[in-house]
Amino acid sequence: MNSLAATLPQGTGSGYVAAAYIVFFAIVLIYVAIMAIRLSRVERDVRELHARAGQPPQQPPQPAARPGDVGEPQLAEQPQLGARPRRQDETHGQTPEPHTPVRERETV
Amino acid sequence: MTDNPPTANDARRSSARPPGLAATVGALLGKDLLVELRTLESVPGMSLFAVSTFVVFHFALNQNTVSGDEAAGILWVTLLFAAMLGVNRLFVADAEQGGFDGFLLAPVDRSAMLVAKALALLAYLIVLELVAVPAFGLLLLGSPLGQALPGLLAVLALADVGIAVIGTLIAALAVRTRARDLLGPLLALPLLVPVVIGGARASSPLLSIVHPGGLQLRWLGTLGLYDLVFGLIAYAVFDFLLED
Amino acid sequence: MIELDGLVRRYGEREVLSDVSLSLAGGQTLVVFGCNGAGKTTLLRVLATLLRPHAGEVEVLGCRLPDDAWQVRGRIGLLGHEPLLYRELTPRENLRFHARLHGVGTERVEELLAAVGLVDRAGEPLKTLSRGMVQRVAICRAVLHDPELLLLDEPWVSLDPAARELAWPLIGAGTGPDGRRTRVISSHDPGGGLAEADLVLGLRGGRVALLREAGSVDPSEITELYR
Amino acid sequence: MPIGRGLRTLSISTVAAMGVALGLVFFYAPIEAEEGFLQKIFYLHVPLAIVSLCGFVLGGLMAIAHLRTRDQRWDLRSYVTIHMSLILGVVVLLTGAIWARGSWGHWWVWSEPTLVSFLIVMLLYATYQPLRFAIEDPERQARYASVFAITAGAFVPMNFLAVRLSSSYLHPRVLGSSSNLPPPMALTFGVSLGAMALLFATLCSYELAAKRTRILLKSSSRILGYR
Repeated sequence: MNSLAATLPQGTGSGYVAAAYIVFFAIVLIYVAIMAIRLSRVERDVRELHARAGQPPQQPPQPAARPGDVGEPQLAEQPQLGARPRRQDETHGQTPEPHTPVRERETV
Repeated sequence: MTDNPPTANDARRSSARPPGLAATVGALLGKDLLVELRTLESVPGMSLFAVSTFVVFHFALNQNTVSGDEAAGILWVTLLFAAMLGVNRLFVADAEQGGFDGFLLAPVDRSAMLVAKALALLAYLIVLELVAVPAFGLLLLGSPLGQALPGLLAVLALADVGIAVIGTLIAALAVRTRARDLLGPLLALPLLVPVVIGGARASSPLLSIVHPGGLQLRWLGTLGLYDLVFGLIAYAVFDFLLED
Repeated sequence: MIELDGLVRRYGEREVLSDVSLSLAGGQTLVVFGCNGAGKTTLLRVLATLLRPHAGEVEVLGCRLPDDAWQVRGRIGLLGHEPLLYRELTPRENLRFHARLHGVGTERVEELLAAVGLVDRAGEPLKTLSRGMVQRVAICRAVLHDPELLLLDEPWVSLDPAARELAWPLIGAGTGPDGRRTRVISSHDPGGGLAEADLVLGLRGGRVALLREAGSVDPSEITELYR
Repeated sequence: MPIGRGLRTLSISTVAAMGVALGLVFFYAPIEAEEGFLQKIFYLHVPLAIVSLCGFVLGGLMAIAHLRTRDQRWDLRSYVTIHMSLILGVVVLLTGAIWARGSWGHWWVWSEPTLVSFLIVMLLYATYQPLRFAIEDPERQARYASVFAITAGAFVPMNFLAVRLSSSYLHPRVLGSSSNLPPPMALTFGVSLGAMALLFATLCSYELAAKRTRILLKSSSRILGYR
């Protein structure tokens, strides 16, 4: 900031004015950039969901998707099966509900 | 092994009625003071911390005596930080040993917890000041403490109420979080800036050698307003910290 | 005494209890089975008014939760995993504190201390007592105000047989006001507690997996819950 | 839950208002006699400060709505409002420092009570997010955050009062009051304030839409059985 202010004409204070407005727009832009990164993450998740929606659902509590939704075959070709067996473990294994919050009791 | 299982008779049942606010506050406060007397976890630590801080200030500032703004500043910073120690410990026993649940199961007004804990903290602060203020007078203060004392007591009383109220609210807010030791002071210090402003500005002329002055009412007014506003707010929101 | 209809309690988005419905008459004992994390403790804490139900109808002792929770507080006793006692205080001080909160006289404290055989140790800080003794004090705390509904969360865990025998007259069947205390007991031990039950509830993943009169429940069905 | 409804109108009007405001600031508003061109920072710094402080107070009001209704959406709104006020608050502090440097040659001046108060408020609100992240139970997180937001919202005016009282002398130039501005400056200031308020509203609804989308996405994954 110092160097920025120094490069601009001092007498009128225009350097400071420019710096202030630049700071303002820079921070708003940084915010927008962060939101863009987050948006791309959301997009990736939606794609993943979309790809999975094409597969016949394992244990659908609700209808998973309409059959017409299969689009994006290049993504659907590689179904992330990693999550499926884990789900089976969850429902039929020793511990039906591994995520149950023991925490809840402790923290209350 | 047991002959007569003690079941309560009807007479006792009818006599068992929910205690009022004052009785509940009394029970909670008595319990807190008893625990503190037994463990001596808060008050001795706070007092010792305050005296040590005065010594640190002596060396850090390289001054044998202070007065005026400087004296007021040192006194209030020390008291505030010492109070933080008490705030951090205030609800720990209740959170860790399940006293919250025990209290929540009882048919009592939940605001009693706020009142009792604020009174307990107030008691800790008073004991702290009984040690710290004379120690300050002995160790650092350039002007005679005696003449400043009546005014100082009024300022301390008003500021203590504010610290006790905000300290209790913040302690309850922080105690059931991770990193509560850090969050407590981080939350409480900015919130207590008005108390420091009021307390330090009001006591500065009292502790001054060059321009000794009396008590300025506007600072007492500020402190009083602060106590009132945050007392009401704490009363309104405290219940939400207890329920689940 | 207890009426649940579609009780739901969530932790964040996930349902810890989903659609739990049951009805328990006064004076009866409900034993809740299920492995760790099946929702037993949550159910007991909802009944104790410590957790708000998120959906469904909950009626305890004729009062709807959470709206009328203040009316049932003081008529419920809870014996949980934690004793809810202060370690620095003695059994007598702890119980007197709770007695004051419940508006109960101090003679009741002495009576209970005698009943669980702790008169000798009643003046020593709780932290110097053994786990079993602390549990006995916790039992006294739970029944101090002679609650109409007693909620016991795995009550046998830290009690040896002698202590059980001492505690039995306080929390066993047929105690309480008019000998008609309603009880809800949770157990994560397939063997324990069935003899106590009038009604058996089996929870699996927060859902009702078994709900029948105790007489018609075969122990193997309970063992099945823990698989 | 309408996602992003009105976001387009809001965005367009924000851009338009911003353009008009900048045009007025640099081409319409007269150069101030004492400070010269430097005074243009006024049209950025002060409206932002006002909007940011109003956001903090608004967050507190939304928190009241959350505690009264137990509707988690109010907590989300309160969270987003405070979050956005914090971001704009950083700009306020930076532009304030730049202005102070240009005007007095120091990056920070304690004689400017508004700026000092603002710093204290920012220090307080900086703990809002750490507080949220330190609580795991989502429901309690929302409740505790609301308690904080209400307390802090009331603290904002209280703090300004105390700090203003404490500044012993009147600072040389009005850095917060727009009362005796000449009409062209007042107009510019008003338009700037409107533009900043619109910007704030846009960013808030943008963030809110993003947050809701992520929540929806998460719960869709859960409903479909992928998580």
